[in-house]
Amino acid sequence: MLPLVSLTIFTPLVGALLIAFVPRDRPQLTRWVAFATTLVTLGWSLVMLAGFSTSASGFQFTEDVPWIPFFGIRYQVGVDGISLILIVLTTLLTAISVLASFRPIQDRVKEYMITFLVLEIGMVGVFAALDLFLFYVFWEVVLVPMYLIIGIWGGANRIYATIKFMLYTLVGSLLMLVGILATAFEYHASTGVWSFAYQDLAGFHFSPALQVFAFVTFFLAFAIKVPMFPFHTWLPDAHVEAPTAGSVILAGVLLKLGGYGFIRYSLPLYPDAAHTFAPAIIALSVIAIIYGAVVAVVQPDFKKLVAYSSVSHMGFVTLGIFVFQSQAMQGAVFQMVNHGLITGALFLCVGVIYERTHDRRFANLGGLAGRLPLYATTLGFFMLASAGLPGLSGFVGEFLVLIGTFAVAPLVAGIAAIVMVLGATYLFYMFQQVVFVDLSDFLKGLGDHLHDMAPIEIATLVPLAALVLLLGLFPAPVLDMIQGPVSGVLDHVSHGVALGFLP
Amino acid sequence: MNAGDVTAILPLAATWGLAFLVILVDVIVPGRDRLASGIATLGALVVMGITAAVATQVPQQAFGGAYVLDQLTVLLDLLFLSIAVLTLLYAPDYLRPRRLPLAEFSATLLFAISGAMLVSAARDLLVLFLGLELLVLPGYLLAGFAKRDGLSTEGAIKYFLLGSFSSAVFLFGLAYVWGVTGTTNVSGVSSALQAVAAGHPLSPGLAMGLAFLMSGVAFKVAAVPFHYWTPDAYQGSPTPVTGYLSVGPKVAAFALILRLFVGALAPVKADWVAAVVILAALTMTLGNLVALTQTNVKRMLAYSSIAHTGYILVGLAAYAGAAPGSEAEARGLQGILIYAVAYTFMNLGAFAVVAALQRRPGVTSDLQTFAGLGRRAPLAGLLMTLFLISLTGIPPTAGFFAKAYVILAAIQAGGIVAWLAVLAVLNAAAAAFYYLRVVVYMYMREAPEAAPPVARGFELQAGLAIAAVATIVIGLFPNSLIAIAEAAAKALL
Amino acid sequence: MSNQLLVLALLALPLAGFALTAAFGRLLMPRAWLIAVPAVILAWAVGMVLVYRTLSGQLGDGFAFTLYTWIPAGSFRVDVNFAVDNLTAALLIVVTTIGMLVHVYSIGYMAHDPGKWRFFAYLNFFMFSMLLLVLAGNYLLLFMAWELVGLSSYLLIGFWYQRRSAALAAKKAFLVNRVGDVGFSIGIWALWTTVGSLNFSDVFRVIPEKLAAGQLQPWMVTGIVLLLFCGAVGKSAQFPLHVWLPDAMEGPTPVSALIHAATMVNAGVYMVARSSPLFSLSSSAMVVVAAIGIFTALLAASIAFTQTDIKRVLAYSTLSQLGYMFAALGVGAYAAAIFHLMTHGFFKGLLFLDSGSVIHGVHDEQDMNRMGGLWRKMPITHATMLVGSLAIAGIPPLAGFFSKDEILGASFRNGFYVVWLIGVVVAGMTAFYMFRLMGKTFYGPSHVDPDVHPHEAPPSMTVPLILLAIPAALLGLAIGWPPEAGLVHRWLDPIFAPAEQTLGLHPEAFQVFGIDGVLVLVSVTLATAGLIVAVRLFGVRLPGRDVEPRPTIVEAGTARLRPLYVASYHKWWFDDVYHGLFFVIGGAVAQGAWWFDSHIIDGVVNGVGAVTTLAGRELRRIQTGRVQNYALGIALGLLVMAAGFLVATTR
Amino acid sequence: MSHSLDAYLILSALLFCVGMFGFLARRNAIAMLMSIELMLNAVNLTIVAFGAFVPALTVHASAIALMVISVAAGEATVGLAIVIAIFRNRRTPLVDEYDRMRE
Repeated sequence: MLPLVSLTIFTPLVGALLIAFVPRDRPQLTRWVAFATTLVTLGWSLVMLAGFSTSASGFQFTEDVPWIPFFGIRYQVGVDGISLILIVLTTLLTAISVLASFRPIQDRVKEYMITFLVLEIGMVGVFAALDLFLFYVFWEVVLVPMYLIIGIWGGANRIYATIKFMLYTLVGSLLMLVGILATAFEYHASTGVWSFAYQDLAGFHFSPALQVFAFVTFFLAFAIKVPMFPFHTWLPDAHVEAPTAGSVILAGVLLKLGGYGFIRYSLPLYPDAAHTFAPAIIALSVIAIIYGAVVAVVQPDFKKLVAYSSVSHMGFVTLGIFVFQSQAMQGAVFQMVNHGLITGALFLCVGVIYERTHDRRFANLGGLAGRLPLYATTLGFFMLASAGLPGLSGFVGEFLVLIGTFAVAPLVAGIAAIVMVLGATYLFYMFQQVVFVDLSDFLKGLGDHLHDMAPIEIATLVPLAALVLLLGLFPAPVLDMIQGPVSGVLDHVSHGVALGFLP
Repeated sequence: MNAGDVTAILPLAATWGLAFLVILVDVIVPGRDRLASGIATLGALVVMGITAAVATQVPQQAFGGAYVLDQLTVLLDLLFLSIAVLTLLYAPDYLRPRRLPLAEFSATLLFAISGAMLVSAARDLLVLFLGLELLVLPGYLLAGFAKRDGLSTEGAIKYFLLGSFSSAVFLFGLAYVWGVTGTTNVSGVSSALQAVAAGHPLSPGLAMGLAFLMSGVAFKVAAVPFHYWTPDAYQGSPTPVTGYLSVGPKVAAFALILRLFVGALAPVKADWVAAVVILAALTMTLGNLVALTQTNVKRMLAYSSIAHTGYILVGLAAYAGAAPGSEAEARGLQGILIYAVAYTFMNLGAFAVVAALQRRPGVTSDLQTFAGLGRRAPLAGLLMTLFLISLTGIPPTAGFFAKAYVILAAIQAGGIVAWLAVLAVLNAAAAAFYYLRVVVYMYMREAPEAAPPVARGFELQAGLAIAAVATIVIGLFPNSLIAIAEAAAKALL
Repeated sequence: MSNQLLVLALLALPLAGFALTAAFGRLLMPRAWLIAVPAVILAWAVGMVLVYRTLSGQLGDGFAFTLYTWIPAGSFRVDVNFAVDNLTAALLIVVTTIGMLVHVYSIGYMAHDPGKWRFFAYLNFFMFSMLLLVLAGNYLLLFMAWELVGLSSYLLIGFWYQRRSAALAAKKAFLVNRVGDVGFSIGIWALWTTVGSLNFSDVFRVIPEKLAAGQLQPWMVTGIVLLLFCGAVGKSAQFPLHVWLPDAMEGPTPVSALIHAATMVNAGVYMVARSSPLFSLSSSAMVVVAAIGIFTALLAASIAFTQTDIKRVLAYSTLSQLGYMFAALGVGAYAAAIFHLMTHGFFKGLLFLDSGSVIHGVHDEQDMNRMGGLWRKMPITHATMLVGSLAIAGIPPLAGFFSKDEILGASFRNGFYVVWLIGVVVAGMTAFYMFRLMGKTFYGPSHVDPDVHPHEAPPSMTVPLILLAIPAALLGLAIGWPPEAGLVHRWLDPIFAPAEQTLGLHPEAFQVFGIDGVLVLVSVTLATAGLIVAVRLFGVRLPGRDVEPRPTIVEAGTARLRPLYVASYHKWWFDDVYHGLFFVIGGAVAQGAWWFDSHIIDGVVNGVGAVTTLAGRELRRIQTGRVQNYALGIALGLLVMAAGFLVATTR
Repeated sequence: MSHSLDAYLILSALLFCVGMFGFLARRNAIAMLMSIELMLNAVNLTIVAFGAFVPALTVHASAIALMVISVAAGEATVGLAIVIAIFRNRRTPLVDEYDRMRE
């Protein structure tokens, strides 16, 4: 049988090497090679999806090769429903992002495409890794390409944004390294065996002190990535400065790494600590949900608004994870997928406008419905999806999170529900400012530059729209996939008890 | 001296021989600099081969046990020789345009390396001191190698004065330890101290000895607050020399620490662990903080090397803080070794890129020199990025693995040392700022109009390739390195 | 065709119409209606078949079926399932019939609009959503449809998006609805948490069981139904969420007729009626429903008195009539509520289409102060509007009379005397403001711009008017006679029997010569009084009798009642208060949050960086460049080290 | 360990301190070099004292002292070379004027 997971992870590497040999004066060839690579990668992940069995428990398509035997570190990869769906999301969004970069990226195309493909390796690797050490390696691999993408191909204030992004996430992840090593060491100390394998560590009963320490370090890494309030301020800056495709990946995949980490590692490994900190994390999530939306309402910049909406939407993910309730956690996973699709698409929409106007301020936009009807429709569609319109995928995730939360903490769900209004407020405001009323004078001045979406732009958005609609009406296949793993995680968590020494 | 002695000292003797050969060549055919340096390079490679060959039968002794060739010696010798090879490969591109004598450089370097090799093999306090002096004296000369350059000589004299001062301090401490224990033999000292360690507090004499030794060694590894010489000496020296200075004497000083503190002073390690912990914390923090605002890349790398000293000291702290005989003890030593190896390649690689940029005389090592490098010389930019990423400690590079190893050791040691690990990673995060600032300049700023083209000689390219490959390979496949380090640590315990 | 297929066809036709028109509508221009209108006519036919099968009793209690499982998440499971019963059928009559007529009317009304393909696409989408709402078999699917009709409403209100006011009104409508939907959603979550299912049949079975078994506290049931009611308040524009509906008149008039009068705004009434088994479990919740309803009726009527925009007057009258329906639901007169829903749907749809015809005739002028004397120029419009006005005023034997009087009668009989009293007063007020409207528009002196030449609408518009006038006039008689025992009761009483049983209500025969007759007399008298006063003040022109308007008396009257007039004219300042509360204060809070974000939170982040850099900059200074200083530093280090070791030895 | 050994040790320590003080106090590179020689001689004195008073160390002591002397000579050579080099560049032996590199 083919090592499908490894193929998915490392096909981009092959593509990157190929691109390295494409002459510098052939940018179009470079682009197509990159796109073809991402398509092949997407293909591999789809093959996995086709061969995935929702009824089987545990991980599938596993590969296991010793890597650093001294410490029991293994190249161990495999997928369960949660990771597979996120891998497919990653490969899809990467392909779309590469396509979306065809026109906007004209400078250093070769470097850009290589960077992007390396980024894909890291992202897929994080989701596929079943060894904590391997996970960490992939986790960090993601960092540098993103740093370069924002820093080299980003906007005017990119250096500030990129350094902030890098340092902020690095602080979290390096502390997580300490947590990982401490975890493995305690396992070694009590069993005499070195292992970083997820299957060994999950469910192993670690001491309270270690659980608290490691949980906190993991939490920092994941909370910064998600990003949770109050660790979110790198996000608006990074988004505003990133090129469109960078924003798509940042919002679509990178933020998911945090949520995935919580589900895959924080909960099963440290159930006691998870129970201890859950109330605080739930509180932070609810604050993020409301606060992100409130701040989004007054953003004067299209992209910043979408960035803050991410803070709000990702709050649902962390909320759903930490109420330890089946529907809520399924909703959280589903919400991760949705957010990837919808916010990714919204950033593409921002990009479409930015490409024509080089401006994203609402003050200068307006009235696009008349000149760019197709664009207006697309934007409206994703706006509604983001607002959680039933029938589109955004609704399913949010609804499941909230109904699950309600079952265990009605008040929390009730407070979070306010976002239904707040979310609609900023989204409809945004839509009104961009699409409605008469064409602004600024836009009139652009003349023929202001044309409706080009075929390539349509090609990037249509698959996302189709998926958003499809998942909204038929979420069952995805929910079936994540149900098993979620109950596995909850099973681990259910053995945890809140530790006494913290309030 | 018998036949066994000969094989034991073969690597060292060969290095000496090579140094003399280079001088001879220079004398016989003066002006044939390339020939001399070529001989030196190839010769060093041959010596590496010899070392690897004799490594099959270890441990061996010579001079009545004062000199030992064990796993640790082999590992360190190979590392020192690699440093020699790489430095020799980088040097021509920098020295020749400046009309600095390459043959002399090669010979001096080889002598210094032989000193380092002597340190790594010494099982006698006196030999240790001799090795140390043999290491540093050529180092002073190398620092001032560009003798018409004010900065070079300024760095050299600072290095020399402070270095000699610290040598005296070190020697003073050595005298006391010798006086108290009554022997210069490392194992003799160790067994003599075994009695002392049994519950009694240290005698004042031994305490003075330890304090002076610790200070002397701290100077050699450039630990805060004994680090002052580093930035000036590094900045002033010709760039290939800076590269050498940042790794050669530092790794040799750690070899000294291994032989002296781990070999001889281990029984009283409970008494010096606190000093190491404090030194480690101060060193990495100050090194990183000051590096944050540097605008000269060489000087920045000098401070960064101070910070890396701090990380390596975490390994030592892990060793010292761990219970005797525990696994953590060995882990700490392995951490020191693995970090030293990783650091050698990534740091030399970074300096090689700086040297390459400075091929044309008059080009400074200011950050501005790096502006737009990613466009002007994509490969150089890429490699510099790789080395900087490794220095930051981001996988999949050698720097990451080494850092993880040291941190693991600290965690295994537990207690206060474990918190040192936390401090280390926070420092690493701060360090990312200044390392990545170079990346910012290379990729996110445009080159000035008159930026000179970047050209590299064959040797430099080969050297860069070696450093880059090592940086990646150690990061991805560290197994053999771990095995070697494990064996070396075992030889020490 | 099987019943299931009928239901699916009913949904599929407008959906297909929407999809095709959205995709190819621009190619069809200028006949963009070519797909949309036939689709809806077909849907009407299908709907009628379904209605006939249901109401004729062929299907017994109706039928339900599941299409597929929508959201399966462990123990949470929601299907896409449909349920059809007599209540559904009653709604289907209104929705499909008025929907079809409005579609036809729009052909003429929107004839010159360049974007009309969008209009027809949206209208079809609305039809789909509204039918889904009526057919849904569980709360979540109902909620989905609920949001989709809200979306169609948003799109259609904002149809003329170039107008800032339209864009704002559309947004306002959606957001205000969302406020109610928050409560609705929480109610749905609570239902699932208590029942474990969201199907109507399960919910209505389990909740009473659990309540009876003591597993559920009464306050919980009250809470749940009030949360559900929040949704109804939003969608049906009841106080305090009524502010969106008048603004919604920014949309094209057919939209106002269809969505904001005849169908969508009734969704709240439908939902509460559908949930009657739950509402009846909590008498306190019922009181709340009745109170909100009748208060809205009064409030809206009081505002309608002074508005000059023809469509706004109708909008407030819609609010008022919806208030009646909720009052009916609150007092336990479910069938009467649905009865009024049906009659109101027809006569209010008619009135709006008439107003559209008027607006069309005077070239998009909506201010009644700039109309007048149109009765002769627009005879069909005038005649049909008169029918509608009489119907809403509750003049027998027109439709409104029957339904309104059933509500008032039931309130009285069920003991809600305050509701009855206010209801009767509002009936009089309704007659007054409707004939004020008639007078200002049709009878008084013409204030029409001299350049504008009012004209009657084309047949595509007038035919639907006539077709609507017939049920507006006769529907009450057709299904509401005899009182309390008409067809509508035969259809709906079985549906509401469980709720009425819970409430302990027993259907009583209508006593013409008893209390019921007196009540009818009182309300008709008041309505007539209102009508006559209005006619006296604003004039009327009937064959054989002309009454001249008397503006001086009107002015004198408003001067005397100035505070009331001002309050009514400013709509009791609800919009201003909300603007201050949510826009000004809320905006300030949001700005504050942003400031907090960028200065405090990010300030801390940047501060940490700045402090670190500053520390580095200061620490640099110890590197003075002078060997002496270095040596001193080293010596000090040595000293500290030696001292440390020595101190350690003494311990 | 006898008291007279302590006396010698104290003496040599004092000598070491004098050398150190000289190193810290003088600005002339040559004088600093001389101070270092003084420090090394103080070490030598320590060694010789140990050798004189501790019988087991007698043989070693002289060997070590000789070695230190030769190392000191080597150091002085290198040091002078460097001092000359910088004197050529800067025309001053005063080390506190060598501060072009700082911070």
